[in-house]
Amino acid sequence: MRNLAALVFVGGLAFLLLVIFNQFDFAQAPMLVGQGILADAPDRVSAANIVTAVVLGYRGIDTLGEISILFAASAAAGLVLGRRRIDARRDPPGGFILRSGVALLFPLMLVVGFYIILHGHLTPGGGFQGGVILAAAFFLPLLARPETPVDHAGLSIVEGGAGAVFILTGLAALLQGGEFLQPLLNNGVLGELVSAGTLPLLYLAVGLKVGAELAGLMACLADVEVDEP
Amino acid sequence: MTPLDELLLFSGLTLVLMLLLGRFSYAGKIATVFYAGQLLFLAKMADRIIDGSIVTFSLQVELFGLQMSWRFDALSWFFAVITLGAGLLSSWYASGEWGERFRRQGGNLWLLHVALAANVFSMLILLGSGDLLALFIGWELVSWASFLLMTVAGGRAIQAAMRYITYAMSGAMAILAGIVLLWSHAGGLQYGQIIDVIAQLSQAQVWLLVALFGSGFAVKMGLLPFHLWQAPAYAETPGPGAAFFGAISARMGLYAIILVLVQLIGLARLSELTIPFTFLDMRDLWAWIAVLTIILPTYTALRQTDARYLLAWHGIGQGGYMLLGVVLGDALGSAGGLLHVFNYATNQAVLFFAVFAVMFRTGTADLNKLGGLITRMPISFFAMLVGIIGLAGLPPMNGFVSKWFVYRSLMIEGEPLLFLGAIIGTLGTILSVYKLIHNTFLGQLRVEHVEVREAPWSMVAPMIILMLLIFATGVAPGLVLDWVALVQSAVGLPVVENTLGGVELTSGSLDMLWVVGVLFAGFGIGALLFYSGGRTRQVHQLDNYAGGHFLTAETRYHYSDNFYAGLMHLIRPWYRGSFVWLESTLGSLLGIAASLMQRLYGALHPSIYLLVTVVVTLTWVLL
Amino acid sequence: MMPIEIGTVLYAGAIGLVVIGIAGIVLSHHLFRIILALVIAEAGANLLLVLSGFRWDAIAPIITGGAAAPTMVDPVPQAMVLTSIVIGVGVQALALSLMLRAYGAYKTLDIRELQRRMSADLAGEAGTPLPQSLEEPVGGRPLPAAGGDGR
Amino acid sequence: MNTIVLTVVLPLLAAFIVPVLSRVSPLLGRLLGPLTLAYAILLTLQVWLGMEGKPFSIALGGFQPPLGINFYVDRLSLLFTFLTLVTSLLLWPWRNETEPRQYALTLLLAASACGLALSGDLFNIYVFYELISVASFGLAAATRSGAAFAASLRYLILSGLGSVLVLCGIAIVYLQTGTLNLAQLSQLAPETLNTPLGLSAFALILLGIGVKGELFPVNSWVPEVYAAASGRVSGLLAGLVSKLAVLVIVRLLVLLFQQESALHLMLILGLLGAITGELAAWRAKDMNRMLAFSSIGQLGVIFIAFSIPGETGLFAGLALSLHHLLVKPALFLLAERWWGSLAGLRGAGLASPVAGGLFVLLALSLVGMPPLPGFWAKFLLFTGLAAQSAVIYQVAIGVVLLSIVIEANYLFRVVMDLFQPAEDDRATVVDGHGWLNLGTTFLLSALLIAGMLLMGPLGAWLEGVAMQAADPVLYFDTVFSVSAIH
Repeated sequence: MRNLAALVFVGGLAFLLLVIFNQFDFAQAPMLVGQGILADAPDRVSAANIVTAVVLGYRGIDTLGEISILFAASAAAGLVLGRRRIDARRDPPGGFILRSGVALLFPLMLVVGFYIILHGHLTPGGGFQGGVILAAAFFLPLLARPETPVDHAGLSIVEGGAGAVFILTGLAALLQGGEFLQPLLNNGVLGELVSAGTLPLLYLAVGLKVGAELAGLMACLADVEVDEP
Repeated sequence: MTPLDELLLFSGLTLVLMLLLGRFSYAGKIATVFYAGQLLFLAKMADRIIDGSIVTFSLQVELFGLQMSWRFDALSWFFAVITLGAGLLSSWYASGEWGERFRRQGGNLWLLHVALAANVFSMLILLGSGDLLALFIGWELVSWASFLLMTVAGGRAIQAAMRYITYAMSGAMAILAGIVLLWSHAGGLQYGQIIDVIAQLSQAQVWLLVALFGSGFAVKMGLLPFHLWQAPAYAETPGPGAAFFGAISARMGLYAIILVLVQLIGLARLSELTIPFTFLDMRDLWAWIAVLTIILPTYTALRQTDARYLLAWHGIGQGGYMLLGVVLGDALGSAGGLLHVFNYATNQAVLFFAVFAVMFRTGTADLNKLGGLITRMPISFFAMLVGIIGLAGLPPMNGFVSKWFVYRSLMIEGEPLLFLGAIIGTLGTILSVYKLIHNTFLGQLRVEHVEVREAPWSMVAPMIILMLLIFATGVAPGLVLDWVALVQSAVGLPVVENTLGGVELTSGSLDMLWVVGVLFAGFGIGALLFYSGGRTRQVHQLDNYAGGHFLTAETRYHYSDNFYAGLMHLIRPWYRGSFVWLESTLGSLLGIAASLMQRLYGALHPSIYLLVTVVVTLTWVLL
Repeated sequence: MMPIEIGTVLYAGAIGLVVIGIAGIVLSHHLFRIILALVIAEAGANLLLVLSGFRWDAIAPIITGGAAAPTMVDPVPQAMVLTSIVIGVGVQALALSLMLRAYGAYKTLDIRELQRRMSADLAGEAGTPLPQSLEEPVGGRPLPAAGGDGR
Repeated sequence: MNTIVLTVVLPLLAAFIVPVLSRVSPLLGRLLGPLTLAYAILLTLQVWLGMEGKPFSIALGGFQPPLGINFYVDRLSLLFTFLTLVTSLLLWPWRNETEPRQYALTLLLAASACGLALSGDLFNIYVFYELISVASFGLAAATRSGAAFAASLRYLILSGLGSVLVLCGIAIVYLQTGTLNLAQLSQLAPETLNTPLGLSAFALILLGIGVKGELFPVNSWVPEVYAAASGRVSGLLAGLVSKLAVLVIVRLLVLLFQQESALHLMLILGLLGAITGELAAWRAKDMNRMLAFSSIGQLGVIFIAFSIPGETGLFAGLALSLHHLLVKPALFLLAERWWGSLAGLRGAGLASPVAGGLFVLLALSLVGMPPLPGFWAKFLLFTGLAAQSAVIYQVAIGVVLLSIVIEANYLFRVVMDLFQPAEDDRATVVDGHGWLNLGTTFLLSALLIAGMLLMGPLGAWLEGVAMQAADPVLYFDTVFSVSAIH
C-alpha cells in the first residue's frame, strides 16, 4: 500500500518534471555566457579544448572545490574505515595470467594516463579522466598481489602535494598582484602542447590528485574487513 | 538623580548584596535594613506623588526605534509601598530563628534571599514601566523571579513551579501578541500613542486586544479559568516567600489590568464590546469572572486540610473582590477594590506568618493534626484572629471597609446577582477561616504539642506590626483612602470623597470611628454583664463528659476530620474538578500531538517525505 | 495527435533516469540498491545539465585547425557536468564505506532493520526507553499534577 | 582586498597538507589548523576595515563576470565568513587523540562555508554546498560508532537526493537564462524567472539545500545524527552549516526569486518545522535529541523570519540566526557531558554549578526572556510579521508564540532536573565538565551578555547589514562595475 502511494508520487514527479522541461524550446539554449566564452577563450586562454579553458580558467574555483570534495570524501572514508589490522585475512594472490597481464598493462596505462592529462587542453580528456586511468593503473597490482601493502603514506603525500601545487599556482598569481588562479606564463600558440599558460600544470596537479585520491579510496575499500553474515 | 533613580539603584544594590552575602547568617538582617531603606526612598517620593506629578527614571533606552522609559505615578507608588512593606516584613520574619532552622533542615537560604530581592527589584521595574515594552520586560522579569522563589523548597514545589511557568509563559505570550498587535497599528508603544490608536481601532480589534491582554494578566492574577497553578505554587513556597507571594505577587496582574484595561482602553470602551450570543458586554464578563473567581476558589479552600493551601486558595478568591471593585468603575467600588489590595496584603501576610509560626513549632500545617494551641502560642493566635476577622470582612478590621465599599457599590449600581455572588463568596470565606482557626488553635491540645512554646520574637514582631496595622487602618481607613484617591485620579477613575473614618455618601455614610466605638461599647457591656453576672468556675480542658459519661484524658474529641461534611456533600456536584479536567485534556492533546511528531521524525524512510513534498510543491507552483 | 518532438524524448530520458533513481531510493530497502539508485538519479540530473547546453548541428567545443567553428555547443554545462560527475564519485565512495561500516556494526543491509537497530542502540546508550515502543501509551501530561483542585 | 579569497583557499591548503604534516610532526599537525583559521580571521578583519562598508566583487582568475566566477563581498557575506572562521576555531576538535583526517575535514568545512558565504555563482555555490556536505558526513561519522555510521549514511542518502533536486533546479535556471552568475541573473530575473518555471526551480533548490538547513520535511536526519555525533560536531552542524544553507537560500531568494509565492512556500515549511520540531522536542527523552528537535524548531522560526519580504525579514532573520549560532553550539557543548537520558540528569547542575548556571542563561535566552538577546530577535520577528497584511503571517505569530511556550516548558523541565538533588542510587551521574567545553561555553555566553549590553549599536549595525543585502540593484552594480575599474 505504501509502495503504491510512493509509485503514484513518483509518477507524479515524472509528469511534473516533464511538464517543466517541455516548456523550453529544445536546443535553443540562450548561451548567454556560453557564446561569450566561445568568443573570448581562444585568445584569452589559448586552450584548444574550450571545456578545459572553462574548467581550469573561467571556473577554476569550481575545480578546486571539486578536488577538495574528492579529498574530503577520501579523508572521510579513511576516517570511517580506519586502518587495517595487521593480522587481518587477505585475499589469495592472483593467478599467473593476471599477474603477467598486470605487469604488461601497468606501464601502458601510466603512459596513457599521463598522455591524457597532458593533452587535456588540446583534446578531449584531462586531469580527471587521466587521473582515473592512473588510479586504475595503480589499482591493478593490488588485484594481482593483494598481499603487497598499499603505500598509504606515499598516496597521501601525492594527494596533499598535488593539491598544494594547485593552490600555490593560484596563489602565485595573487602574490604577483593578479587574482587568485589567474593564468600565468605565456599562452603560447593555440593547439600546441606547450600552450595555454599554467593550464597543463594545473591539470597535471589535478590528474595526480584525482589518481592518488581514487587509488587511496579503492585501497581503503579493498582493505576493509567485513565479517561474513 | 531623581528619587526613582535612587530607589531602583538601591533595590538593585540589595539584590547584588544578597547575591554576594546571601549565604551568611546575618543576610536576613541586612536585607531587612535594605528593604527599610528602599521604603524610605519611596517615602521621599511621596510629596511629588501627592502633587499628582510623575517621578521619572533618568535612564531611557531606545532600541529599534522604540523608546523605553520608566516612571512612578500614584498607581505605581501605591503598589510599590505594599510590595516593599511585604518584602520588609517577610525578610524580617526570615532573618532570625526561622532562617536558621530552614538552613539546618537543608534549605537553600541564599536562594531564598536572592529570590526575594529579585522579586522586589523586578516588581519595582514592572511598576515603573512607562510604556508597553517596558511593561512586558518587567512582566517577564517578575514571572521568572517568582519562578525562582517558587523553586526554593524543591520537591513538590518544583512541580508546582513548572506548572506556574507554563501558565506564566502562555500568559506572557498572549500579552506579547497583544503588544505586537498594537505596535502594528501605532508604530510605537508609548502609552500616549496607544490611547490614541485604541480610540481608532474597530470593535473586533479591541475585542481581540482585550482577550489577549486580559487572559495574559488573568493568568498572573489567578482568575478563572487560569487559577489552577496558583494555590500549589504559593503554598509550597517556604514561609516568608509564601507570605510575600500571597500579599502582593498576584496583584501585579491587577496592576496591569488597571493600567491597560482601565487606563489605556477604558472601561467605557469595554462596555461597548458585546459578547456574541449573550446579552452581556465585556465589562459584565469581567465582573462575572471576578465573582466566579470569588466563589469557586473560596469553596475549594474550604476543602483543604493543609493550612497553607487553604490560605493560598483564599488568595485567589480575594483577587476577585479587587477585580470586581475595579471593574465596577465608580468611585466607591474602585476605591474598595484598590483598598482591598492593601487590606488583603496585610491580612494574608499575617495569616501566613501565623501558620508558618505554628509550622515552625509543631512541624506541620495539617489541619487534622493540630488543635488547642491557643494556650501555647497566644500571640500567634491573636495574629490569626485579627487576620481572619480582616479576611472575612468583619469590623473592626480593615477588611470590612473594603468589602463594604464593594458591596455598597454593587447595590448602588444595581447589580443584585453579582451582589449575591459576592455574598456567597464571603460566606465561604467565613466558614473556611473558622475552620482554619478552630482546627489550629481551638479545641483540645494534642499530647505531642504540650511542650510547644510561642514563636521567637523575630517572627512574632512582624505579626504584631501587621496586627496593629490591620486594626489601625480598620479604625481609620482614611489613612489609606487618601492614597487610594490619588491612585484613582492618576488612573482616571472617579475619585472617592473620604474622611478619616470612611466615606461621606448621599445615600448613607460609613464612619469606622463610630462603628468601632459602638462595637467596643457593646463588648464592654457584654463583659460587664458576664463578669457581674453569675459565678464562673475554671475547669480543665479535658474535664469533659459526653452522653452522661465522663471522658478520660486519653479520649480527645477535638473535631477536625471531615469538617463541613454536609456542606461538602451538598456542593460537590457543582465543581467536580472541571478545570482540572480541562487542563489535563489540553495536556493530553498536546502529548498526543507531540508523540505523532516524534513518530513522524522517526519514520523509516525520510526520502519519501522529500518526494511527497516535492510533488506537492511543484503541483502548487505549476497550477 | 501532436507529433512528439525529439527534445521531449531526450528530456524524458533524462527525467526518467532521475525519477527511476528517486523511485529506487524510496521503494527499495536494500542499502546497496539505494546507493545505486542515487547514482542513477545523479546521472539523470547530469544528463539534464548536458541537455541544457545542446544545440542543433553544433560541434564539440574544441578548436581544431586553429580557428573556432561557427557553431559549438555550450561549453559551460559540459564543464559543470564534469565537476558534478566527480563530486558524485566522491559521494558514492563515501556512501559505500559508510555502508560497509554500518553493515559491520548492525549486520544488516535492510534500511528498515538498520534504522530499528540503530534506534535501539542509541536509546540503549542514552538509557531512555525505546522510541515508540508499545509499552508507552501515547500522550501524557505536560503539567505535573501537584495538589490541584482535587486536594 | 582580494585577499578575502584566502579565507577559502588557506584552509583548503592546510587541509591538504595536514595529514602529511601530521606524519612528520604531530605537534605541527595539531597547530596548523587553528593557526590557519586565526590568520584567516585576521585577514577578514583587515578586509572588513578596508572595505568601509561598501560592497565589492572579486573576479576569480581575472575572468570578469559573467564569464568567470566572482566572489561578492558585502557586509553580510563578510559577517558570515567571520562567524564561520570563529565558530570553527571555537569548536575545533582539540582533543589529543583526534585523527589528522578530522582536522582536515573541519578545515574543509570552514573553507566551504566561507565559499558559500562569498560565492556569486549558482553552480559554484552548489560545489561548495557539496563540499560542506561531504565534510559534514565525515565529521558526523567521526565518533566511529555503529550508530554514527548508520545515521551518517541515512543523512548522506537524503542529502544526495537533495543534491539531485538542486541540480535539476540549476538546470532549469540555466535553460531559462543561459547564465549562472547571480548578478546577471538578478538583472534577468524579473523577466525570465518571475514565472511558474522560476518558482519551480526555487522550490527544487529550496528543498534540496533545505536538507542542510533543517527545513521541515527533509530534516529527519537531524535527531539521529546529533544523537550519534560528538557535541562539537553537532554544534558545528546545528550552529554553522544550517545557517550557511539558510544564507544561500536567502541570497537566492533576494536576488533571483523575489515572488510572493516563493516567500509563502518558505513560510509554510518554516511554520510546519517550528511546530513539529518543538512538539517533538517536548517529548524527547534524552538531551541530544531534545536539542536536535529544538534546533529544527528554531530553524523553522528562522525560515519564517526570512520569508518576510524586504529588509525587515532579513533583519529579523539575521538576528535570529546570529542568536541561534551563539546559543546552540554552547548548549551542545554542555550537553556533551550530560549526554543521555534526561531522567539521569538529576543533580547534574548541583555537581557542576557553573555549567548549570550557563545552561539556565542559554535556555532563558533561547526562550526569549527580556532583556536577553533572544527576546529582541523574536521581537523583531513579531513586529516584522505584524506589519504584513496576509493572513498567513498573522497565523505565523500565533504559531511562533505557541512554540515558545512549548520550548519554555521542556527547557525548564530540564533545568529543574539539573538542580534537584539526585535520587540516592543515581547520585554518581555526572562529574564536572571538561575545562575546554566549559571555557568555550563560557566564552559564548559572555558574547551573549555582551550582545545584550550592546543591543542598541548592534541592532543598528545589523540593520545596516540587512539593508545592504536586501538590495539586488546594489549587487548588480557592484559586480559589474569591476570591469570598469580594471
